[in-house]
Amino acid sequence: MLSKTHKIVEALLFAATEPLTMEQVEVCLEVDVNLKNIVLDLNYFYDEEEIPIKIHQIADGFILKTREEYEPWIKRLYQEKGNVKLSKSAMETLAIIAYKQPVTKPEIDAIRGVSSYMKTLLEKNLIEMKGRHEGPGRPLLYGTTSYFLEYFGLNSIKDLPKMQEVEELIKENDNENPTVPQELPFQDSSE
Amino acid sequence: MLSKTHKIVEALLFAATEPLTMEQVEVCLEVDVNLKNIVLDLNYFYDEEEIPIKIHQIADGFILKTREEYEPWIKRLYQEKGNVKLSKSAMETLAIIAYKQPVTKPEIDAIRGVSSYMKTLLEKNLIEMKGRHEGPGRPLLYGTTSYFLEYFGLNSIKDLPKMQEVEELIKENDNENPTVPQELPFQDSSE
Amino acid sequence: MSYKVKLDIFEGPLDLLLFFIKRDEINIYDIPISYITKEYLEYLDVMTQMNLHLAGEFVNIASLLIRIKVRMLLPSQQVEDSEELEDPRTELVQMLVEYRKYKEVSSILKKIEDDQLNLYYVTAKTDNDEIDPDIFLSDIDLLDLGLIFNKLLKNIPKPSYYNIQDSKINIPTQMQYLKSLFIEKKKIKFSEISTHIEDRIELIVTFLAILEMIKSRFITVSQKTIFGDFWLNKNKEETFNVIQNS
Repeated sequence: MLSKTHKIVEALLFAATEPLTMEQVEVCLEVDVNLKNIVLDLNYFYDEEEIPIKIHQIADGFILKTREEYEPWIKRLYQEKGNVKLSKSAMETLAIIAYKQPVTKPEIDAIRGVSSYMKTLLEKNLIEMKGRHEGPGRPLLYGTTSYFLEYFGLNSIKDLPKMQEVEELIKENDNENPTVPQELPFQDSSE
Repeated sequence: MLSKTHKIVEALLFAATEPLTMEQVEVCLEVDVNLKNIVLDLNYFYDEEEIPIKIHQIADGFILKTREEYEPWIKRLYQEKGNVKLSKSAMETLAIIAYKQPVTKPEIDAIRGVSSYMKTLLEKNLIEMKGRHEGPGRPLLYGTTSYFLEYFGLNSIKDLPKMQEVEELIKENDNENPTVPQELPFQDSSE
Repeated sequence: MSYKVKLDIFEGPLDLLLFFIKRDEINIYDIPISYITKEYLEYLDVMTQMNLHLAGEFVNIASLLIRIKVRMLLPSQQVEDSEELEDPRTELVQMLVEYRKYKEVSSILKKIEDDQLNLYYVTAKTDNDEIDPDIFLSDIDLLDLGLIFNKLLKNIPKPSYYNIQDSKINIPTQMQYLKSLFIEKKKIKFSEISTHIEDRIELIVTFLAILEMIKSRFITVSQKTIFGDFWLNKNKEETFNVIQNS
């Protein structure tokens, strides 16, 4: 029978967007746990109940994966147009990493104003970790991969369009970007 | 008992990065399925087995989310970052846009009695421009996005409480005469 | 009289009026205009005394309230038609009733938001080696990346929702202004200066200017009560300089 601790670890695995580490589990639960045994129990349970997922241990921690036998269907889902598109947030994150690399997640979040997820970009091999920042907390540094350069046909990251060039391009299209009227709109309707 | 079809849909739900639609399921399975019933069965199964997830229907698709009761632990995983809530004024503006869309800024401002800022809502992709009003000055029209539905876990804009219900709620509040007099939020600091 | 005011709790003049209506259990369709106008103006008075920027919208509603009050006081000349005469309050009531609906909706949305943010998306990886990443990227090209980054740089979120406009005043100009006031007077009440101040930045700059002037011994400051108004007193020996500077 699965304990409450099992269920909490399971919930953490479901919610995590990056590999779940021993340290994270201990921080969340505030107690020491035998993560390996919990994972074994959960995997046994998934087997028994034929739930189409399995917990895998990789270098960084534990992740949930769909079972291999469902790949044919999942592949179709991914290849169906519309489902594989880079999301707006992933695109923004990628743009920031490309231009500001090596860059930390807090820096990316500060520019976007929201928390960013690297998972998809890491999975698609568009970005990778490039060591750690020397500052407080030693956050991970991210940069683009060689696959990124290859895909966009770049020799080096310096070949990205310069911000000045982009500015000029925007100017030409300015007429298509009307500014929002900002006048004080309160109207005394009795007049 | 859950069928093979149930299991495939379940695997697709785990793998999907956007709400899983009826069409996607049919493309993947190459047969017609009753997705709603499958979702009901899966949710029943998750309840029975105490699996910490639930399928939600939002914006014309289905997504898996963690159960509310695990939020205290998951929150620690994210260290409370990322969940920046909307300000009071942003929420008021959004409420008006949601109900009166497509709507212009002067119309919104007239209802609120103050000038409203759209920037945060536009940045968060909760609202978007929906062309221009034909009237004088041709002001921009605003409406909610599909991400708005996702953000509030709604299946469609029609799932918002009806204005009539809202008015009844206000009436009820009116009748519940508050007995404790509320103080103006001034403090005499000379005390 | 000095107050600490938590202004940010009101979203605007209508919100403030709704607060009075709720607090005093007023029937929104039968608002005692004299009373509510008095409350409203008192509040504005406190705001002004605190030298807080009074948004134009607050003033607009104040004048609307006063107009309604006047119209209600005027004796209706045609008694027979009085039933057909429109209640001067109608427009205000409509505004309040409409705004109240959306205020209610926004509190409902707030609750939904709270609930939703407690739920997290479930993610499982897939062994997607076979999935062509090129499809994934098919929607963007190099220029898109540049455009997205450019847009982000321009829209780096500000730490607050307030729209702070560039203040044209600085400490030296404000000092000049203050000095000019002392040409005719030896003593100036701070509240006399502050009534002309339009926003907080200006208030802060004025304070800094005053501090500078104390430091340079142009003026001294006296105050009778804690948190009370204070006087700026011109130092005698500086009189000559002022005339020169002006």
